[in-house]
Amino acid sequence: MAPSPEQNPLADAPEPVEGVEETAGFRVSLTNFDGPFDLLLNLISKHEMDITEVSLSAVTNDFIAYLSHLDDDEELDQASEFLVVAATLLDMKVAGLLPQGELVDAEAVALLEARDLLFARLLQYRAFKEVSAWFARCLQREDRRHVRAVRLDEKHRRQTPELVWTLTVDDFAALALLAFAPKEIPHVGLDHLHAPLISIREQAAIVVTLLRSTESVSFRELVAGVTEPGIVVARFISVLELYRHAALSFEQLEPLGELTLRWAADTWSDETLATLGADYDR
Amino acid sequence: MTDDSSSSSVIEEAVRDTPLSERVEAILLIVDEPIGLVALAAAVGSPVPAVRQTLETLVDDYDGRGHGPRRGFELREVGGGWRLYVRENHDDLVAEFIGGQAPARLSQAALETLAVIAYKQPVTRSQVASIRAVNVDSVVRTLLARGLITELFADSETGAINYGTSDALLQHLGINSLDELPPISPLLDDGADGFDEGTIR
Amino acid sequence: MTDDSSSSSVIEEAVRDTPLSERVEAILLIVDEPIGLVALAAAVGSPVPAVRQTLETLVDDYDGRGHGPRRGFELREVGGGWRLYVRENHDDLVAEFIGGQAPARLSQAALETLAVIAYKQPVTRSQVASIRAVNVDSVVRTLLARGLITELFADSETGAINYGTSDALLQHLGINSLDELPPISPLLDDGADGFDEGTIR
Repeated sequence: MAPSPEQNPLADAPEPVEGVEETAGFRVSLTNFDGPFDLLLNLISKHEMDITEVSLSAVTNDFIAYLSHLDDDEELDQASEFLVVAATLLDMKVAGLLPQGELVDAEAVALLEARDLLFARLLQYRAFKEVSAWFARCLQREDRRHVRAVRLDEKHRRQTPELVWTLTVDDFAALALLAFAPKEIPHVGLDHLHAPLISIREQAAIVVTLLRSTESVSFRELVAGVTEPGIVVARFISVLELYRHAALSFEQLEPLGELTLRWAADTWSDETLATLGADYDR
Repeated sequence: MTDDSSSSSVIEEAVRDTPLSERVEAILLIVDEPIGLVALAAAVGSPVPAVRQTLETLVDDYDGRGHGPRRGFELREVGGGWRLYVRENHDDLVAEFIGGQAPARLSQAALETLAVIAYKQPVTRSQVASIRAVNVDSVVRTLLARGLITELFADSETGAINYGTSDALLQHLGINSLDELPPISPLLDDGADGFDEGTIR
Repeated sequence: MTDDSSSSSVIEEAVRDTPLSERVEAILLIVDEPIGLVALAAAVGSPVPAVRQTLETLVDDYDGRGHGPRRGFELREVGGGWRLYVRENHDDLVAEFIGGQAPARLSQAALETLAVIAYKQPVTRSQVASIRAVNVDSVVRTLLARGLITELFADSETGAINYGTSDALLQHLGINSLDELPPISPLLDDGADGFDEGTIR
């Protein structure tokens, strides 16, 4: 029950504190299983917490750390038994550990239920995450295997049944679109949290069009009729960006006075426009 | 060799003329997907038990436990049927000979989604998403495109499509049936139920 | 099993570890077309005379003149190369098995691959694979066997075979020429550009 530290499967778990040796014994206590409560108490005592205050995520982390050190299927089997026991007990917690005799208000119950629900989901998710490693391993192993997949001999090929073809040419084109669609697997992005509402590039395109159509234009004219402050800002930024690219010149006769802009680019391509303001994308 | 022979007489003739093991081998040599025991028995015109016995003998035979030498190929039961494979220790040799590129690996997200679908099928996208806590649409599309999962049926009420794993997945995993998936807790079912109802049972 | 082994050491290791007959069988199991003696010897990393000797032994072996039973397949030298064939007296059995299969439908994977080839031809397998992001070898084989695509020519530098669609596909689609395929740009153009850079042309 006191393995050496390097055998400790929880070495990289957060806050290993003083319960390290006990929890390291998971492997042992699984083989001579004393009873489900031992396990749960182990987990709880490790975090020196009242059972109603058990940090569910900490317990889960321990459990996962334990799981990650299991290798073969048999141990995975044991681990799933452990999962049943641990999760069931935690499930019982709501009913069993609510303060007796006190007035239990519905909100507190709901809170506890929500927490257990969270925990159940966490365990569930982690279980799938764990088992996905098995999938990865099997897929990888089988990828290397070579099955006999040889084209039929010509003489046998002639005897193959007719092909059933149901696609119209438009179906076929739709299928092609699907096939050419990028297959990359997207990650969970945070872009939607600060999606740019106004594109500097779009505004720059407007600015460029306006500037190239006349001799000179004031900034006031450039934003005439625009009510949205964001767009005014975006147009101003695009003016600065265009100035940086030497695509325009401006003159201001007095501080805070009228800003007059002139198109100054000898060469200009839409490509420049496409990358304009890229610094502002993030 | 009788061109005008009827279907049944072809098989009868073969049954009369040649050992079952040869007929089984002939079919195994030309199949391009795992062939199930019953289909194989029908193809060679022999009873299922005899074919099963023959397959076992062939497995032993190819593995060098019969009369001849060990073979460079082996007979495996994968994805619900039997198929000839290059013996595993020659895979590197064959890979080098073929020189093909390794297929793209699945992302962790795809693997987890696949695991959820494998254990919880039939399951809808939104159910998978509730377990994985992210939108899984594009991952599901990837898995569909790879043929690892299939659309099983649409929910009669909501119209949501239920997904399940394909036989191809079993082949890619090198297992014969879903029973061979490593067991995970039966509690997972309860957890899902509790979750769907928004309560703990 | 050493992942980091260099090309030559894979062969060396195999040569050291396993009988030549097994290595020859491993290669023979996966070749589509008859493989010449020299190419086979190179693949298994053994001298030509030894490989020739092994082939002869295997022929005898499969024909039942070795230690084991006669096999349902045989090893024949055809057109200057060696390949496994169904033993001739089982041809009728095989014909019946193939003819008795349910009318074939193409899988989603096969259809998508076919679509890629239709719009990108001439195109090599590895180019298709990089667009589809999966290994397409077996699907291409199916399409070839179905006569929906044909081998157009081999790349002069790499030797990679370029594929195109057949007239049979046009007939299935009810069009007279490839020009009648509905345009699917600009997606296709984008894909094509990125894709040409990444591959051999």
